[in-house]
Amino acid sequence: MANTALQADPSHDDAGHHDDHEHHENLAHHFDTYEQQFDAGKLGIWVFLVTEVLFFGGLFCAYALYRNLRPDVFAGSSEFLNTKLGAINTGVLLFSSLTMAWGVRCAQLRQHKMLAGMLAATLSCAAIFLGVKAIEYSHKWSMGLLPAGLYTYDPANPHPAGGPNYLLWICAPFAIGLLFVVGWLIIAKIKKDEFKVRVLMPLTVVFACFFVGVQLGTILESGGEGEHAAGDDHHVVAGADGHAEHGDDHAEGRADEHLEDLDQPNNLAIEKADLAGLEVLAQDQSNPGARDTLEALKRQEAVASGSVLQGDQRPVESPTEKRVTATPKQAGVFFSIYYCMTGVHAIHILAGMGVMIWLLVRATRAEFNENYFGPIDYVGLYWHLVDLIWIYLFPLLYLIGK
Amino acid sequence: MFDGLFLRGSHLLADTAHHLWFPEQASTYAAESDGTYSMILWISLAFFIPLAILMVYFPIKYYQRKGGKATSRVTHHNVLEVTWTIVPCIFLVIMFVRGSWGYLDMATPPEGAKQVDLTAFKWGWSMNYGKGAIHPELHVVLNQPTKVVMRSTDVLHSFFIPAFRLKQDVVPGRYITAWFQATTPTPKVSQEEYEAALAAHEESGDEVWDYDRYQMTPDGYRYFDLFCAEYCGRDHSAMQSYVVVHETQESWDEWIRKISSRGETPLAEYGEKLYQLRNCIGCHSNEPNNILVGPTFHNLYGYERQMADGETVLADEQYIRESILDPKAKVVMGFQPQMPSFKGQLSDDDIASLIAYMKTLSDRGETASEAALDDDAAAADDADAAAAQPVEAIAN
Amino acid sequence: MSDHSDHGFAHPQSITTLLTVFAALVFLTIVTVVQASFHLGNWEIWIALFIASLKAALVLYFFMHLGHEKPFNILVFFSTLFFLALFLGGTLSDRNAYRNQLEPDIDEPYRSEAPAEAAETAAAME
Amino acid sequence: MTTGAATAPGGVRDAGFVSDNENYLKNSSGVLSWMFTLDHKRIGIMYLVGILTSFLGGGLLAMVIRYHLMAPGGATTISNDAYNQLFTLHGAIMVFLFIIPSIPAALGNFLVPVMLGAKDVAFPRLNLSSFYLWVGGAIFFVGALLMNGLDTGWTFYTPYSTSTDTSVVMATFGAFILGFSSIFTGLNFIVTINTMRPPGMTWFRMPLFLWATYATSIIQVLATPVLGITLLLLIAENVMHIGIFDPEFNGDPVTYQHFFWFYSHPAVYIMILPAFGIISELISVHSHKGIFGYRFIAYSSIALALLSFLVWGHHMFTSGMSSVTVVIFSALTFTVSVPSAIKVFNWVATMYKGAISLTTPMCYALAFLFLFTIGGLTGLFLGTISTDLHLHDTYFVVAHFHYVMMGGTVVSFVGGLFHWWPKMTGKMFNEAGGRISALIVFVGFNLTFLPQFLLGNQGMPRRYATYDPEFQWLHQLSSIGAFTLGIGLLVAGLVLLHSLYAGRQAPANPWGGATLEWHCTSPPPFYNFKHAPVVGDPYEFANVHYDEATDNYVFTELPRTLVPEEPVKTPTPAGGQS
Repeated sequence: MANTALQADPSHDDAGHHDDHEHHENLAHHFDTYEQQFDAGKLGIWVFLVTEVLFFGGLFCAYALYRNLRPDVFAGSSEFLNTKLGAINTGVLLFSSLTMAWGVRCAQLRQHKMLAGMLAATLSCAAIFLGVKAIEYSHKWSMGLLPAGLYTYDPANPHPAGGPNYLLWICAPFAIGLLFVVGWLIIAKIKKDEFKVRVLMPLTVVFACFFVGVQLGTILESGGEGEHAAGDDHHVVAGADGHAEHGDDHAEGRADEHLEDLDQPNNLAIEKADLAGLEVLAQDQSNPGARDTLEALKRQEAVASGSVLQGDQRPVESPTEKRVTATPKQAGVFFSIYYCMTGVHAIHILAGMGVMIWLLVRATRAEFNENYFGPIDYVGLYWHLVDLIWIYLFPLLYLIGK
Repeated sequence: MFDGLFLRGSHLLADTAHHLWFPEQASTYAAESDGTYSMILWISLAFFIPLAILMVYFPIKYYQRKGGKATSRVTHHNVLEVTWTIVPCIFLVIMFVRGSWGYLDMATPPEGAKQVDLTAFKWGWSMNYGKGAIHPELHVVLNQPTKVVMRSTDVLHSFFIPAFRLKQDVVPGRYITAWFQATTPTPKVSQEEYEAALAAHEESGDEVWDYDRYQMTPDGYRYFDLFCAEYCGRDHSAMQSYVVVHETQESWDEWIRKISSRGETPLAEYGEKLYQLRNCIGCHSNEPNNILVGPTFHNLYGYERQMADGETVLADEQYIRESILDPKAKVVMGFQPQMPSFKGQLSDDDIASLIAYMKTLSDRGETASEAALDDDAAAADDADAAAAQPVEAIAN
Repeated sequence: MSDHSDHGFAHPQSITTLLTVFAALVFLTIVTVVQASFHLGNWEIWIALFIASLKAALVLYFFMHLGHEKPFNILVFFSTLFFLALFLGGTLSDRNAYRNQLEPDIDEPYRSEAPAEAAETAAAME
Repeated sequence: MTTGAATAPGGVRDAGFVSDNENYLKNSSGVLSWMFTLDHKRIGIMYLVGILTSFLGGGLLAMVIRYHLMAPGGATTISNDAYNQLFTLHGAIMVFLFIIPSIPAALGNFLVPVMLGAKDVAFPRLNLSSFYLWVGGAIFFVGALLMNGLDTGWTFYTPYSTSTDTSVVMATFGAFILGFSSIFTGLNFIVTINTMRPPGMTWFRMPLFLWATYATSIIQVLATPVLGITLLLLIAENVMHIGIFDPEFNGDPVTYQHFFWFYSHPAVYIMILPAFGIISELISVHSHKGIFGYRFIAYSSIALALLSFLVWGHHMFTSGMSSVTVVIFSALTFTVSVPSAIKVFNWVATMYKGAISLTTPMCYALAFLFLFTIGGLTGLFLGTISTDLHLHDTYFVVAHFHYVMMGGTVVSFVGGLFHWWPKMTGKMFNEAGGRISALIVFVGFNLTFLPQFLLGNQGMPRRYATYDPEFQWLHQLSSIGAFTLGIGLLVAGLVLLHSLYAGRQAPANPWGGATLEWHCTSPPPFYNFKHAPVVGDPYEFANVHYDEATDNYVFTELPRTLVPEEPVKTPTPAGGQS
């Protein structure tokens, strides 16, 4: 048993926060060596990533549960997501991962200017990603493709007029940010504040990149208008909870839609379509629910068609029936999960951007070297994880049932 | 001190009927559950008592003043430690096997079990025995397997009958089945006792039958408690029902006949009964100025009602009927749209009865339709007129 | 380690590696998009997840330099997958086991209809 | 304050007191020096003040609840709604604001670096932010209380929580923030224990409190994120009805319960594991004898942490899980009882042939042993499915988890507080008062919760504002016990407060402990150790001797040299500074 004592640096015996900085820059007082500090940070960030994975794990679990329950609804609703936008965003994020990994290398090699450039490139990619996302979100919101409780999408009228201009609202903070940065840049230039100029120049590019992303999204979204029309056919699919057939050809889709309209008043067609499956279920003795529902549906149908008269010899029409029909809540659940997953992911992107701006400032000050590149490395790991999650989100949300 | 209590308790265990330790064993399952319980209890005591003795003995025996030194420096003893790791494991396996065995017996209802459809809602129970026989009490037949198919109309509830040692959550959006076989009857009380209770009830002037006070149902049966065990909001603790175990099928049939039709009872009187049985009383009082969850029925009929959307509606037969069948179509200002629909649960005659009862509670009720009260047929006509209204108008 | 001439505990990655990995990632993205246009039924999701996992492995191994990481950190990260599997497995398997109890008309507002009662009433009427 | 080190006989260093400018409590002053401190000890003290305030609040609510339950229809004029809010807030405050941060964040923050021989935790800023997140979460809870209250029960079960009109969103957001606070604490401890152990402090020389804290941190890091996403989804469900948990929109309440208990069952071990750590220290130090079966206890902590992730389903036996899942979870549940049993046996064996001092901390530790054993054994009734079907959601469960959480965690927390109070404040408390408080707490506790086992057996469901008259006498017994318990804790609090202004100066090692925190002065200096402590066996009491003159235990006849044999590695600055 080797007996060693905690080594004591005499300079630490006098209590004080400040004296360390003069001696070893960037080495916190309670660490003994740079390596110990780096290892602590590294383990810390890995543990943090573990929490992030489990955090997203809850969302993936919700996804798996509901996709498992209603695969048809998921496939149908996924038609509303534009694969091109998703693919572009995947590429953009992958590129940002590259620049981030490169940035770590630059920090280790003391390539200060290049490090700042890499960070700026990563930030710009993040901004483009958000710009494209803004197009996606605003487009869906205006169509009423919202979480279950707010879902208002109407296949007969997919693009309702009026309503707020969501895109404007999303862009507003970025526009304000851009103006702010540009204004500050001009002031810095006038004052000849070299350091601020060097920080604000790339930041201007970053904010501008958000609008590049918006533009890119707009082009791809409108370029896909033909595809989008085909997507409209599938709206029926989602609207009718996946019961109707996929209408691959345009005319057939329209026809479906009209059928849907005609059915609106008493709308029993959907239940009819479901009856066959329900009958199978109902034969199982252990499933009284299915049996009872089947009977109830048949009964409802009979009452509605007037073929059976109730006790007092008059058809009783239930005032509730209208609400029962064709609620689009299942499609809504897909969009709930879509918004939760991509929304939480987007929040992580924003948080990552915030931290990287701080790194950009420090990189401009040339603070990092082969002993002290921890912050870059840690943020890099975080950024790669955000990328990693998107790598899974993209096929799970955009590519199903294509 | 808890030694004492524990031991006293296990004494009582011998006498299972004794209510201090457990409620009566009234189902096939109860004996199994209690048997497992006492087995675990004995095993636990076998571990706890020696430990407790050592916990008292050691501090007394090895007490030393400050500065004393331990007389042993043993730091570990592998054989001992492995032993006290393995031995509990054996007992745990026994407990697990026995507990799961009993449970799996419970998991699948036997063929041919009598089915009761149960609906749980805030804050009451409704048992559907088929053929329009719906009642808040659960009536079953002795030694006959009964299957309860449960659903909830609002939040989680839990179906709990202590005497049967049975508990199952009722989950909205799902049908959940539980089954049991009652082994102890809850007999009808003697006629004198029943009449005394009826008289006392009459005297008290209570709206609702006080089960706890009379220790019998309004029909004169003893009962077991049925609780809601999953927290469900304001009146969770009042969400109780009562289980009656009939000795014979005939007795059960008789009771079903009794509850399932209005018979010769006048509309308004039957309506009052429904008002209590179907738990309208839980949310709607019949007194002025006593607002519960929903509006009071006092002076409701024949008055103008202000709706949440600003519209004003006259509370006539049609409005009441609609409010029962589709409560969320028109919501009175100041109230939450909480009421479940009673569509399919109340027949037209039931609704007509309720309307007739509401008329008696309103000072405009008599004037509005005196004829209706005199004549059942006319009342039915009113209901018909209400039903004949165009559906579109109501639904919007 | 405080000497400047070597990189201490830093292991800079070569630019070639970084660029190659990036190219592979983009290639796999294209593969997964193309693959999605074939209808492969139940296999589709597993293939998509497999490709995604390949990409994830590349990112982890190279960009996140898990290859040069301390064994403990690797253990930490992979433990997360174990607990995730536990969570997903427990919840999913239970849900699948009771899905036949779900009300078939779960899509409808559950308050508006009482199928069991409706059926009973209907039976009583006939 | 006395200045200058009182050098004790035997050539022992640091036995005495430190000067004011070294004492961490006095080396800087003013509110700001506390608010922005990065010193783990000060953060620990701030946590302590915060959680004790929460405990007081939650405790007063409990008193009101017990008073209300004196009569079947309610002894007060409190409405059912108000009662539901009372028990919800009691539960939520006790769980989220008090018991989860109690030992790890308050005592742990103070003790982990000192016991480890480190100067601070690995991330002092994260540590401070964790405290402020706790404050933020608490503010949200108070906000919810002031707005519409909260009546969902601390579990926030859907769909009740998505349909009630109380401040669910605000409270769940508070809990979400508290989750981050908990994660940060856990992350900090994992990294600290992994990377900041000084040379000589091997894994198996760590005091068992550190093992317990480490195991707790693992759970905090792995389980809390799932709670985070669950609460976030619950908020989304409330705000825009996403239809994952709410059956009205296709969701499934049982899924919510899976999500919730995947966190909240391990959270039970976040609450109890650190208590095990404290008891290991208390029993060993006050018996002046090395802990029996060190490795078994250490491994069982880690085993409990991992097993706790396998058993969440036992909270849901009656909630509509499939029967296969129920049986599997029951089997897994029994596995967690083994490590707990091992610990109890080991603690009892530690006392065998020891030199037991019946000090206040030891009295609490003995109370813990009794209460936790009962709590643990009654858990067997709930893990066994066929009995659980009867006992679930009754007062039996209430009694069981109070025996574990309160009889276990709170009693050991109070015991630990008495044990380390001299170290934290530099003041000795009144021993007689402390022992009396332990006795009252013990009697009051059993009087409160033993009747509740009987209530549960009889089928009295929990969370009832009113109850059937046949349950009344047991409820009254329980209420009387609760008031006794309240008085006992009040006495404990007064004894501690009294010591602050009237207590005599605490020596460095008043109990005769051998772990590192007893090597430094009371209270410790800013950097914890004026001189480097010798890292040895934390449970070697042979060289700890009582010195009557200073009422202090001193380290004598050290079997090892004080000065390290190998040259000290000093941190060298990174070459020529840029």
